[in-house]
Amino acid sequence: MKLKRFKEIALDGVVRQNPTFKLVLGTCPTLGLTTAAISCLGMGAAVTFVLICSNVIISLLRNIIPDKVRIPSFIVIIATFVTLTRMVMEAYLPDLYSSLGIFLPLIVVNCIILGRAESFASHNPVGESALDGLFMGLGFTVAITLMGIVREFLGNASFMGIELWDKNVFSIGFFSTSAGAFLTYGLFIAGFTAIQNAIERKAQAKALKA
Amino acid sequence: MSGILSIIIAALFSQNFILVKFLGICPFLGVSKKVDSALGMGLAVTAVMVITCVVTYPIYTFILLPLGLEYMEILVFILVIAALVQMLEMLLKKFSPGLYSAMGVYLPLVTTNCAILGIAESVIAKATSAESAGFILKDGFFMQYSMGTAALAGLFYGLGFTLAIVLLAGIRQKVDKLNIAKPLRGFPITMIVACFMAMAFYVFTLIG
Amino acid sequence: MSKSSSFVTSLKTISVLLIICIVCGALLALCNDLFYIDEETKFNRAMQKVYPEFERDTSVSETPLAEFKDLAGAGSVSKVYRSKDGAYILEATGVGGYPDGSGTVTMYVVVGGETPNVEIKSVLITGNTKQSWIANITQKNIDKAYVGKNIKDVASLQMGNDYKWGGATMASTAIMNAIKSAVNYCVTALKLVSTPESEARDAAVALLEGYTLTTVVDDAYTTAVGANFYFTGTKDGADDVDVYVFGDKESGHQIVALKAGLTHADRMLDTAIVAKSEGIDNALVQSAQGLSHIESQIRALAPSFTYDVAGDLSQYATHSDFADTQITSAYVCNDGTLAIVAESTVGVFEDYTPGKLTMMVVIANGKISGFKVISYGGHSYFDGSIGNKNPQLYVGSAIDAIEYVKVSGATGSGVAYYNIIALSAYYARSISA
Amino acid sequence: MINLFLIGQPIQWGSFAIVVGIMAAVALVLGVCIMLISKLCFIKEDPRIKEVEGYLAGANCGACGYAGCADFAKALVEGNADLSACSVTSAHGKAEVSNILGMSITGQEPTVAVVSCAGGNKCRDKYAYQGYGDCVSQNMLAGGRKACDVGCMGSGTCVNACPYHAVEVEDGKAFVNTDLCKSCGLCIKACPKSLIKRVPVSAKYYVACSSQCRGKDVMNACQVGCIACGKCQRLCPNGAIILVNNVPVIDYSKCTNCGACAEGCPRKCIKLVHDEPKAK
Repeated sequence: MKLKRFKEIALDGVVRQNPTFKLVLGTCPTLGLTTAAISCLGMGAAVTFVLICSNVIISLLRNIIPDKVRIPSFIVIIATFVTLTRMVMEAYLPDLYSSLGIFLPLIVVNCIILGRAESFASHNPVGESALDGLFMGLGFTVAITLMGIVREFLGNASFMGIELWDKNVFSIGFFSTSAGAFLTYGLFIAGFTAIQNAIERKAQAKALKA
Repeated sequence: MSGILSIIIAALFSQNFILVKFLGICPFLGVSKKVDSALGMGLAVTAVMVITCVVTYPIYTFILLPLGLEYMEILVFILVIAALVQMLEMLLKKFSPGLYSAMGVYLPLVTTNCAILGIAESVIAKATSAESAGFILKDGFFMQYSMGTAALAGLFYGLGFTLAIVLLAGIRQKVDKLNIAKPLRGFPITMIVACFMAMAFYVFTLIG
Repeated sequence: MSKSSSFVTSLKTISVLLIICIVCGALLALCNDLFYIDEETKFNRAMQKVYPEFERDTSVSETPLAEFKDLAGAGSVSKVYRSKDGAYILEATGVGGYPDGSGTVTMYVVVGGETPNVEIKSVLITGNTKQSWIANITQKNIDKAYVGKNIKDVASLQMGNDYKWGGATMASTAIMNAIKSAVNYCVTALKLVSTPESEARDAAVALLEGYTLTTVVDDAYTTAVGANFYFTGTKDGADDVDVYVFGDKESGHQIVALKAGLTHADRMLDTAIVAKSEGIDNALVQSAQGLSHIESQIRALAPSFTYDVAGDLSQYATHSDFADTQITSAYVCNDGTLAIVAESTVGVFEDYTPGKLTMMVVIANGKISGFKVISYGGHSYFDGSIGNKNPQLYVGSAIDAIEYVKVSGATGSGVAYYNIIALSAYYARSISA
Repeated sequence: MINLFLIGQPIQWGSFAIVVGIMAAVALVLGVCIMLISKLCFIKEDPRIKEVEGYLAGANCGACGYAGCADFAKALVEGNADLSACSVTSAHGKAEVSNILGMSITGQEPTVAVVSCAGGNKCRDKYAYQGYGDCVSQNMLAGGRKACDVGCMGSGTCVNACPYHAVEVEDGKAFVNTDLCKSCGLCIKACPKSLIKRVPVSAKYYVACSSQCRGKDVMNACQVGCIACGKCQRLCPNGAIILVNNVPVIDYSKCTNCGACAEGCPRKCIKLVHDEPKAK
């Protein structure tokens, strides 16, 4: 598999087609979980694991699954891996399991996984699908962890659970409410698109000059 | 009577699925460009939510629970829901093109919607005291579900969803016309609008 | 599409779906057994979040005993888990100061340690209703205030500012109430540690089988009779009982149980005694029985008092110009001084709930020589004047000319005081005439 | 079997069998139902919609404003949606879709949008507009503030509409940066005065005015408006430019980009298509 294709998938996954900021997919956990950065990391890891496995299996079966039952079979595969993660997490990481709570079963209906499964995995070979799953998952994890850190820092003055100073002394409670989540997410997307436009414009200016 | 009333008020306002419970945000942001598409989406979600409640509750309590197969809940639910939605779409396309043009098109989009599994999880919270259902379990009033109220709750949660998405679509149609700073266009401004809506709905959580 | 080929494709479709589902189902079933954790460890794990060394000991029943479950007005205990190392985790809910009793906080309180210093090991809030400001209270605040405290002195904790946190007073009261009800359960039901009160209660319960006792915290009674603790007991089928406990565990409890609700005279008779611990010295019984707390007040004011009921009360007990005021009992001492107990519910404003003011007036050789406020109900205005300022003004004035003295800020209670004093003066004039 | 996962219990073959049984039953029932219903309500449908949908991203994200990929595919095939609205589909996917529907798009030469008005600040205002920001609302107020009834108001509706930020407002009038323009047509739909037109990329000149008035009225409203003198029509060697009710229209199949009309035009309103925006 050529290095260029690898770079392309990697860049696509994390930066150019970042699922959370560019495609705005998988927003439910992004808004719901980012009050605590650790659960974001846990969620990111779970989503990445499920994404890689389901992409691999789906790209393996892509020619066998007839179109009529495409969505049900994809969903069954994804649900199996999610239940698997849930069992492993409940057995070995109980506190992460309880901090994710409702959002763990919701990975099944997470738009990223089904989106990537249908748009990428069902048209590309196994190797690329696995990579795409990995980098898309990475992009998702980086994005929500960044948001998690910011919201946790502003919301209840702690970083990854370690309390920096007494919450009542200084903390903007607004950021740990649901309204705060929307605002942070909006500003993050705005920042991301602004940076991306700037890069594009610089690249175009360079191209025009050359 | 007050039980049902409290469910209705909770479903529409104080436990609104999008603005308070954070479920079903993907279509909420994606499909709310125009009011009519938002309405179509809302109705589709309501229909599927009613199906989910009516289907998941008996499956869970009469099949999964007695056999001790709780861990199968996600797999069975999502499989059944996806299949039912696909059938519903085909039936609608055949027998009522009018209704189909209004909401049928959104049905495949609805199956990948967090709100569906969200309500399924909260309905089975009635059947078990499992911690796994997570934070939805904490509101006491979900506890007194019976078959009827489950469907009713599904209906009103769907209407709550529709309320939120149509509200946003109305505002968004206006807001997209304004010339706002370039990076803020599109999703960011929608987010900020949703932020204000969430603030408004936060008030209901205090009263509700 | 010809009939047969469409049948084949649909068969193929269904079979694919079937295989995928079966494989997934099988995989999940295997994994479920592989990663299976039984109910017990799951429960222990959940509890270890509250108390790290928790090992469930199911030999003890986990539903709390009914009669010790709730601490009146403060809260109640809903679950009691015992750990193998002797510590207890109690799930308690505290009432949060809302008048209608809503607004509660539920929490786990962990109590453990050897008998002399049994202390609160940790506290974790698990839920609340209508406490929207509870977020202001962080776990650090609660730990600093409650953890490590010996449960003996938790029961007597008063709501001070290191237990109340900014902007969440309701929640703070709810938390204190929850912890108090948990500790109360430990003391009374689990008998983890014995406070003087619990020792007295146990001795009394031993003497009066079948009675359920509730502690009465009313120092007016206990100090008057000179008892250490005063309980009221009830038992279905038998009438209520006043139980006085003298002395403490080291010197041995002397207990007297008298029928409750008797008139003054019948209390003197032996029939009033329901039970008393043997070898109790008769003076204690006498004092519990004979000396009602009013008499002790009179003795404090008129030392030369020998007990004798004054003249007939029926005529002069009330008077038209002193509304809602009447004399309940009157005593005369051998040197002629009069002790009159009267009560009044006068002085009604719009929002003032008319509490009953009971006061004793002492009249010696034609002048008001002293007074003692026995009890006042209802409104806090009495506090202002209870500092004896208001009635103090009448002391020394002659009984045939008592004028009303208006005290700003306490007009309502002022009228009540005036009525009682003037009525007593009228009574004294009329019986001496 | 030594238990390498430190927890768990021996495999319960009983519940294993039940699980497999249930899954088989559910799959069977659902599969059969889906097939039956799909047989029952088979509707003749343009096969290309399925094909196009195959190549779309399938994320059903709704960013294109349609309800989902199926809906977007149907609109694409019926021709009233444009591929650029979907930012999620990969380039490879878009290439596939365009060659399925190819003949309708790539058949002609790729085009670029231009704003056929040069007025802007050079065109007199009838009134000072205070109010809602964009041209659409301004246009409702007596046809906008410009003296010329088809003049560009420069309030940026097209700027907002363009997902590729190719349109800017300069010197009071909209200007298309042809390098960024993907000819997606969103600005054309957005402009209330429908001033924006598509010209082939190879074209060099375009008429920067659409006023249908005669000389004196145009001069009274705008300093750079076309007074329909017809000079360009006479100058053009191959008759590519003709006056249609006072507006010169270039027929790009005949036009050889010789530039005669541009030099001859007294009002200089035939401008370069690939002109550099002056602001840069």
